[in-house]
Amino acid sequence: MKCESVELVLPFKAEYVSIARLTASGVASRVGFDIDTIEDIKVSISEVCNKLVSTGSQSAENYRIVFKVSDTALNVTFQCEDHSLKSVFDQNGDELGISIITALMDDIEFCGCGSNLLSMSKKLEGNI
Amino acid sequence: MKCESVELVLPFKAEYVSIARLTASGVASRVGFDIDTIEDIKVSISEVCNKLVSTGSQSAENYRIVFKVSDTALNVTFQCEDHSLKSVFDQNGDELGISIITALMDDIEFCGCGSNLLSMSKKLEGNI
Amino acid sequence: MSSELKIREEQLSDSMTVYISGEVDIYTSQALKDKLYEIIDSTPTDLVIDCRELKYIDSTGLGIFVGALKKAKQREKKICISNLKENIKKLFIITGLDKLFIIKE
Amino acid sequence: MSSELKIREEQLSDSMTVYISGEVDIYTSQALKDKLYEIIDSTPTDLVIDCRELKYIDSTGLGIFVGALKKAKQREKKICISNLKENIKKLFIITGLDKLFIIKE
Ligand SMILES: Nc1ncnc2c1ncn2[C@@H]1O[C@H](COP(=O)(O)OP(=O)(O)O)[C@@H](O)[C@H]1O
Ligand SMILES: Nc1ncnc2c1ncn2[C@@H]1O[C@H](COP(=O)(O)OP(=O)(O)O)[C@@H](O)[C@H]1O
Repeated sequence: MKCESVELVLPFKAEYVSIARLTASGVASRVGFDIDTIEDIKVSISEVCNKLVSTGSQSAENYRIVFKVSDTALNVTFQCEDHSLKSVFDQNGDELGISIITALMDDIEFCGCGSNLLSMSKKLEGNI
Repeated sequence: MKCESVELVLPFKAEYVSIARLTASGVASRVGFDIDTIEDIKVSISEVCNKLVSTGSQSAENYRIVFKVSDTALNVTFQCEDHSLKSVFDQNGDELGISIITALMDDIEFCGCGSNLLSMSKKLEGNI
Repeated sequence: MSSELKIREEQLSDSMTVYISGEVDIYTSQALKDKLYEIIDSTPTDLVIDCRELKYIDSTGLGIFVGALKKAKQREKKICISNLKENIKKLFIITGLDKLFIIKE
Repeated sequence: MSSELKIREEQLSDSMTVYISGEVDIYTSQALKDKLYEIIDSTPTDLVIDCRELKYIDSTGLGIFVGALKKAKQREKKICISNLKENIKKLFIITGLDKLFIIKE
């Protein structure tokens, strides 16, 4: 089974979030998703980037997005060396962003391991 | 002076080169290049990716593209942990690719330090 | 490639139409907020936000629409959102904002 | 976003026009090579490669054009390349391939 990964490292700045979308659209189209699903993946990834960029980090300059491509799914994991960021995603007050991600992606995991902050997947089946 | 970096890690596979172009177009438009120059940067980056992907690596699965954004230029450096790749770019026989890069980019450096393979820049001045 | 945000306005006798084109994201949204709020403050009529050229919006932009709606309601004006692409309409439905706004084809 | 390669052919009495649209890169170029070579083998007339819809090409694709030209010359056919976008025409000039091919507006 295929398992390839693409990584993107971005500064904690609003102007770079659009780059996450461009990269995401490239990876998602390689996995084989249709145009609508690619849009869903782009907005979901942006929502996480928005949250990271608005929170910012005291100690890290960048965060990392790891795209894992398999034959049947795309997994996207957000990582940062600043471990204090772990609490970013279980705050309230950002219902719009979280409700978009949970509606559009298949699995969302608010990680607690190492530098992983959040992991989400989109399955290919059902999109063909 | 601004100095921000974006990194992209890609597998040694032809189907991922288009992702380098998408990411490059996002970074280059953030620097402020016009559409034509963005196209020049995209094709130059692709030429290096093509060379890396055709050569492949025995020991590394991925190569890294580091985009350095300043107020006046974009610098793009290709890195790989496989140090045997250093000789990739001084071979003959790929005149087309090398002639495109040298014509379109401002500085090209065939590196010999650490994991750096090739570094090239495009200046913003003269493009406004 | 990364299409910037453009905002164009057209004042008719009974409504003001605001055409939003390009991408509304965390970077471009402040410009949208400033422009929309300024229009609501300065325009006596109801508002139509025409999204036929809107390629991308996320929660940042949706939040600004909600803020604009609140501001418009204080001034007893309506906001109607028209010509949403399917993908973006889906975001309105997911977030329940389709019930807050008048959404027209 | 990453627009795939599409190839369409149109046989006229005195020439065969091949329309290439999308992106020719290291991934899609093998399909272009197979198709072009097959057309050169099977078509009795000269070739026009129409690039009005060609958004991107790199040295991989240019190399295939050169290979196709060699093959065509062996069969005493001409290849004319038409409607190149400025960016792509620049690549032909940089690489000197503008002198090898008949390039039409
Ligand atoms: N699902 C929702 N339904 C209704 N209102 C919401 C929803 N989610 C967020 N809001 C509201 O949207 C508004 C817009 O937020 P914001 O973009 O910060 O604008 P402002 O700073 O002008 O209030 C906020 O008042 C927020 O409470
Ligand atoms: N600047 C150039 N001018 C003319 N021919 C060139 C130039 N650069 C490369 N070529 C030739 O282009 C041809 C196409 O190469 P290739 O894509 O490997 O096709 P093939 O395998 O069918 O020969 C090669 O024969 C190569 O020598």
